[in-house]
Amino acid sequence: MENKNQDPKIVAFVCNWCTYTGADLAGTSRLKYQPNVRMIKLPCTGRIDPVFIIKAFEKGADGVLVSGCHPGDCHYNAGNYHARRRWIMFHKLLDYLGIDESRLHFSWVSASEGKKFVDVVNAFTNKVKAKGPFKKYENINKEFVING
Amino acid sequence: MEEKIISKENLLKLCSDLLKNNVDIVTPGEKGYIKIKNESEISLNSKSKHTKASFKEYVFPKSEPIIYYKKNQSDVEIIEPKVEEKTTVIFGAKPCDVRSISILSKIFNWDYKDEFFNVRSRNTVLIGMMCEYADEFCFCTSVNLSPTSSDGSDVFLVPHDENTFGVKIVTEKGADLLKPYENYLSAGNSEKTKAIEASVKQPEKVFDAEKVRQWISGNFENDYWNSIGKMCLGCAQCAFVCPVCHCFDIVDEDYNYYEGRRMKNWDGCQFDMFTKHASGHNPRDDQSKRYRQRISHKFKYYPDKFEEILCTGCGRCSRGCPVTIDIKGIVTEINELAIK
Amino acid sequence: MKIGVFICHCGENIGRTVDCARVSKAAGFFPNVVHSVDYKYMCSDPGQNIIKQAIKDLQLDGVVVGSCSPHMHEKTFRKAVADAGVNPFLCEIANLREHVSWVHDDMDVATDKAIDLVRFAVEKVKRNAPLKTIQVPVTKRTLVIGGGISGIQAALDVANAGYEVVLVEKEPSIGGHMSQLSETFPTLDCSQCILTPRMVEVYQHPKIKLLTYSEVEKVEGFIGNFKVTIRKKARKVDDTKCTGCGDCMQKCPIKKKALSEFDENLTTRSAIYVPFPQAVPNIPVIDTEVCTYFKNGKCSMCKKVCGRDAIFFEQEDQMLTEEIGAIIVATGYKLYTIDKKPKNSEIKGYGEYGYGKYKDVIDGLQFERIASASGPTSGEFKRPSDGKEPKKIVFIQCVGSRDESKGFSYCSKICCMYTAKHAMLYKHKVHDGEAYVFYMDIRSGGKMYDEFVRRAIEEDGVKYIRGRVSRIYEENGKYIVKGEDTLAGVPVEIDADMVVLATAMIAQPEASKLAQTIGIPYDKYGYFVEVHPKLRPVESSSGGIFLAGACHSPRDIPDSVAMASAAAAKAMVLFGSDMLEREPTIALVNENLCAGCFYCKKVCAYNAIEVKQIFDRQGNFVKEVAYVNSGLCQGCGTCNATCPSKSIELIGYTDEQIYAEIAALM
Amino acid sequence: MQIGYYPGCSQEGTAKEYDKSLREILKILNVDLTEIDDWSCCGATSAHVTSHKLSLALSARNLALAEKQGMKEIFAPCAACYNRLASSKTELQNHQEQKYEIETIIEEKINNIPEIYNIVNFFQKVGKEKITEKKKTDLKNLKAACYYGCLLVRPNGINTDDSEQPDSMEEIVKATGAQTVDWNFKLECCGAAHSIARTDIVVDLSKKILDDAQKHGANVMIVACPMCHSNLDMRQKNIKSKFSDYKVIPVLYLSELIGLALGLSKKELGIDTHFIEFDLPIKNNVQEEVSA
Amino acid sequence: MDDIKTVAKELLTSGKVNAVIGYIRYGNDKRTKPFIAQKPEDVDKFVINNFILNNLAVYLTRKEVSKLGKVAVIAKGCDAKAITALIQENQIKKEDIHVIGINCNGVTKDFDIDFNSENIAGKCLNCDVRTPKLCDSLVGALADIPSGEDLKLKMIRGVEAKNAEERWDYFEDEFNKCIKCYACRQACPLCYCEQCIVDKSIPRWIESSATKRGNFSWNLIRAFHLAGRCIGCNECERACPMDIPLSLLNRKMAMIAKDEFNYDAGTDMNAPTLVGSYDLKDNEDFIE
Repeated sequence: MENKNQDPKIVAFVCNWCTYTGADLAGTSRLKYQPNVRMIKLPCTGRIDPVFIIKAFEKGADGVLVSGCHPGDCHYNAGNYHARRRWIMFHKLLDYLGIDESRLHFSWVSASEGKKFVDVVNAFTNKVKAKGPFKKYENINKEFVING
Repeated sequence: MEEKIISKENLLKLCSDLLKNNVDIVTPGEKGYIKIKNESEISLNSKSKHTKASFKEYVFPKSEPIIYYKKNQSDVEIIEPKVEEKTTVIFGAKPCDVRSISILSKIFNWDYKDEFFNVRSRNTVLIGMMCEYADEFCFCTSVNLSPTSSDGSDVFLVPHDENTFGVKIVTEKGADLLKPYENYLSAGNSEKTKAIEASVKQPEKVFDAEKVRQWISGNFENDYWNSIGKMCLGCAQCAFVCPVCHCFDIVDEDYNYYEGRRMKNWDGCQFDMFTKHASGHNPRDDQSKRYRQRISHKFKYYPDKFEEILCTGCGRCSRGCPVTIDIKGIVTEINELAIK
Repeated sequence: MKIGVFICHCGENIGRTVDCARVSKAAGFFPNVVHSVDYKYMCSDPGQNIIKQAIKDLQLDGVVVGSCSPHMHEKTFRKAVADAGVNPFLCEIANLREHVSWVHDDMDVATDKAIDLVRFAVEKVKRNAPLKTIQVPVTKRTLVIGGGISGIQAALDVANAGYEVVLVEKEPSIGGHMSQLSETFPTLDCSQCILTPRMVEVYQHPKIKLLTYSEVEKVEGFIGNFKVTIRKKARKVDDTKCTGCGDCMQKCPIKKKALSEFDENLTTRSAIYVPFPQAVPNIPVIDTEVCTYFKNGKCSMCKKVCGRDAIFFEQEDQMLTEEIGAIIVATGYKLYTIDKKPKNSEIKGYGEYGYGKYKDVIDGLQFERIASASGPTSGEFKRPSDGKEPKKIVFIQCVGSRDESKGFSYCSKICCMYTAKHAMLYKHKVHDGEAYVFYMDIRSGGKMYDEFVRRAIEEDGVKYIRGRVSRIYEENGKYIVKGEDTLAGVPVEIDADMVVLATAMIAQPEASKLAQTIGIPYDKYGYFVEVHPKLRPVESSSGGIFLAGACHSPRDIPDSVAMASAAAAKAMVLFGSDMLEREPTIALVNENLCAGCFYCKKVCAYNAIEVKQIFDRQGNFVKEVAYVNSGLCQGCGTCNATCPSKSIELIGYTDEQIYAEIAALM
Repeated sequence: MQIGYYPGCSQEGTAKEYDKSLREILKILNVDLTEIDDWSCCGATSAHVTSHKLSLALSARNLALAEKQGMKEIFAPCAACYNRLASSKTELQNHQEQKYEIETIIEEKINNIPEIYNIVNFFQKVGKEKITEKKKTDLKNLKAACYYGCLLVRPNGINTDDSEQPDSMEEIVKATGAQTVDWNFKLECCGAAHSIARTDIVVDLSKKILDDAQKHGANVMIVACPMCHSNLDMRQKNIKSKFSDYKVIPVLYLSELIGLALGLSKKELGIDTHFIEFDLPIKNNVQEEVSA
Repeated sequence: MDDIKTVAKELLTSGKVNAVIGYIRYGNDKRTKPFIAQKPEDVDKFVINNFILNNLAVYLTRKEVSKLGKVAVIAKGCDAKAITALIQENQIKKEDIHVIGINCNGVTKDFDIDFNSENIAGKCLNCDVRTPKLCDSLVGALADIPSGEDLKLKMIRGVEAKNAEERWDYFEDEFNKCIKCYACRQACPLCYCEQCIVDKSIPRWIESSATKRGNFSWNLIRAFHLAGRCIGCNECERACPMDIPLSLLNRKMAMIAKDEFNYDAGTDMNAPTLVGSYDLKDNEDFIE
């Protein structure tokens, strides 16, 4: 079928200037990595609202990857610092609510770190693969699915 | 109306049998009306305080899908959900709560027949129980109900003592439910029941609903509404815990890229969003107007249309109000304004 | 909406691992997609024509191209779309090469991923708004902040190109640190001799408005259109009347109380003073902290002796506003004061070296003054404590630099050179003197630099010891310097007459405050940060603000001058056109919903959020809401993510668009 | 106030008077010390020149015991013990891998390592105002040279005080009413364990320290380490015999100085066991015992 | 307790304020309700006791109240924190309000129950603002208050001790009770948005349905939006008709803010807010 080898589903929220470009570099360097990640390009990690992550899980993501410029490298001066502060609060909240920490991964990948991008994607894909489908979230998603 | 007696022991057996026969039993519990798994959870206490929320959600769920849809390139396929036909017994509800179903039936069968509600209410058997609780927020007598009223119940229980209950079989539906379990019942003692009912302390009647209705008719712009609107925080817990508030909102939710559902969700008239138009205009743009709507709907518009007061006097809305806005007090004040 | 999808094979680059036909077929079934094709080279002229033709034939109003990275050809396709009459911002790219075909092997899997990416792009483009690039006019005036050698160079370059310059210097005179130096490495030419003419040139330049003793108070606006508020501090001297005759200074009864900043506290000055004789402008200021008149109103000697009636005690700070198009920041550096723990810093300092405790333990700038012919000793080597000629001097390099535990981890870059120069100058004058230099290693990259150091060692006999000094203490009028010679592997003790510490160059203490005022980033040390370390080294990430000199990082005079000229060139590039074009990706506030918490303002790195007051039709104040200055907004979207009610949206990356992309995840 | 106590070997041997004086003054200052049950040697210098892992394990074991016994803070009066415990703490906290390995070796889990105090930190914690409050003897004629030795504030980063130019001990000493002198060799090496094998080295090094203190006007040395004390106190006789013009100077533990301030007698503080006999220019408000 | 009446009366008679928001007794003597006094004689009904549960700061951002002009508000220490936070977030201006602080002797968990060591509200245990930090006048005297057990903290510790799966199950059950009445939001002094994100329909980030999914997102995002802002008045939890232990979220977030950033919400009206500022040294050991 169409969905061969597409599990787990992973959504990545990345910034345009570092991680997206880093992924471009992985491409130009012809580095191979696992195909599960679907990337959504944003101008800056500062643009990443925690509701994106929640929505991704609601839409059936088994893992969410968040990545942007290293501290100090932000194209917009401080977007990643603000993002980092939000993430600190957010990832601790998710952990407390019982969302397995290994399903949400934060990383800094610069435009020159094609190799790191590949490593991050592969390691995270393997981790989520090992965890299997996100059953807990699937359960709350499945309430009131088509029963007609 | 036939009357019987049942011992506590047999009552539990009855419940146990019902559960075995795949009947859902809902009963007032610590945390509201709950669906029980075991007969020992059943509530037999006529002196208990009202649960925070009513059992409304068992006939009118807080959220339910009313349509499923599937999109393809140019077309949308609609799938209608089916409500399961399954008997639910609401056991030990107070007379004020029991009354809610018949009040709600009117709106849900007025021009459009709401099948979601009707299937559920058709399959619901109401076993009411006399109420011996009355606090400062109770006012069932003022809305023409009483703690001993079996009106609306299919079966009505009156505790004779700790271990015996008088059983009034009020409707056919009630009789049908009990028929297989006749051997648990013994001959009734209506004299005792009457005596006990007579001894129950009734909340004082504090207003005349008709006077209130008339006052509201002429006082749409009265300054009185402002004094309440100022204090109200605009939360809708009052509507959500109310046994007869029935407003709902309809929203579409996508399930995935191609599929989704249309949900019917409880709504409350105290929300700013409740009447907000797509244009941005809001006819009820402050809390006074919204609170006026709440009182007017309950004590004028609904009575005008259905000859029923949209209130059972249970006092839930006031007991739980974070800023203690007391509907009983307000309507009493309106009553006084009406007399003046 | 009618969307066309165009899948590019990129020759074999995409086509080899992605079944492009399957992708275009699948995309054809997406809602709103009315046309979907694949082609060998979409970016080629025939490829672009396919898109243009489809737009015309099918009245497409949205285009998705599945091709290489948007960083590669987004502009190309947007232009093609625009040529066909559709707004260029209604074109989205799905990255099927860098993110799919080049990184995956399995054709089925890669094709599935490609289909997903195209779906994302389709969903996004459906919600794209037709946008217009923003045009902003340019004010062709430059503000230079800082009147050291970098600021002077930048100001002269811009002014000589014919554009007006406002040069702001916070001290009473321009000249900066360079004016304090004795001689400069590696040529040993006199610092003041080469600097003074340039200072005068600035002063006399018809295009330069010189504001000394002034500070930048506020910067509003954006590239090409800054409005700058400058505080002209009260000199208490009317600069229109003063002729700089110096009578006031001669007669000022306060001679000993104030330490001379210019002489690095080695001498004193009067209460009314010019920092140094060659100061530009040669107009004194009154130090109101020490002046008796300002303390108790008793003396007014200067006023009495002034023939021009230029003393003006009542003078107050003046606020000036200037319309500016480009800003060059050249605020320079400071020397690390090592005697005490700097405020608000984790730097521990070097108490064990006794700076501040022992008079003859001095820093590099103090040594410059002693070595300078115009300095307190007229260039003769005399030690501060007793005026005797030091026969043995120990120089210690890297005090505070390259030392993470006690100072800063960076290299201050110039100390190796100036220490060699110091030792050399000393040896040239005191032939029987001994000069020791403790160093970590010698960093003398630069034209004729290493030769210079070698000369100090080989010709002038300066003794270099590779090692660190652990402690300095006084014993019988000598300073016992204890250290280690790591090459010999032995501890050393030197009984020196004088010790010179090459302390770290650090950012100006007020640098971070200034950075916040003008809205440019700074690093953890307080140095300003460039946009790109390689390719855009003199631009700050705020448009129209450029960096020059040691405010960016430790650097020497030639580097500073080069950077200043580069910054000047950048400003002039900006002035080359009358209008500026900017990307329309900016934030927009929904004023109805905005609750005015101003979290957006708090997180905005560009001061782009302003407070706007909303009034009803009767003119009653309703509320305060956020307002985005489109000239300043750079489009990062941090405000959008921070806004709890989503009342501010980043155009081009709206919540709706991102939601649609997430929802398109199957 | 209750604090865990890690006495270390010298408190029960060569530095008995240190221990004794501490216990006496803590009675007055109302501080209870709870000795870590089953503590073992900190490893001192011998361990870490032998094996880094051994030195960590020895300290880790003591820290784990303290944690297991519910101690949030522990006090190690000996500068060497303090140095070992505090350095190990930093290392265990910052190197997870190292920590796991050590946990396996000592068969104990380490989670929340207690706060570790040296004698100066300890009195900072107790509060110098408490000392001033209970002061009975006037020590203003004492001019103390505070000698930190090489271990008390090092390595850089484990202690709040400056590792090159410390002044925390001076603060405590001032609280007793004594004066302090500014001098050069607060951190200089006394020769330490060479005391027996190479007495000649120790004599030279110690003399430099003692001379500099006296040159800067000190009439008493204050130390915070049993090793320093033994070298500076015991070896003064050797110094005297080698340099005839050398003038001896009393060497007191910080705890002894505080004891004197609190009105305790020399005997109560164990000062009578020192090698250098001396009289101090102090006035005691309570009657000095005749025997002292 | 004449004090409060004197102060309030003086404020109204002198015209310094147009209204005073305070508490009056209602029903039995174990209940009060908020009341807005606009005439000097109205303040005679004011009471201060152990049943003044409401955080009146919530009224300061209501447009029905802001219409009244300058108002005075009675504030317990915790309520004053909310006012501080509102000033920090530009919702009110210090000069537009008059805070009548009260020396607070603790309140009950809920109405209709006695005030004693069992029923004392959790927030009152170890309270460090019994005398409000921010106030223009101060009334009442401090007295000893009963000590009690901090049950909510115990619950938080209990949840923390569970593993991820158990935590999820626990919160799923709790959130499942939610009926989306938004009483938590409306009772919260810091929920002042013109339009809540849950009411935003394009796009609908948080589903307004009271389904498991909608409830989970709502409660999660609500806790997140209050992160570093919640001042712990606990009004949300009290208002919740379904008894969802919301303080388990809000308080936990406050604990995280304290641990991570040493940040206490509502303590300094000039301080930068937690979100909205950053430190170069923010902990990032969870980021690879």
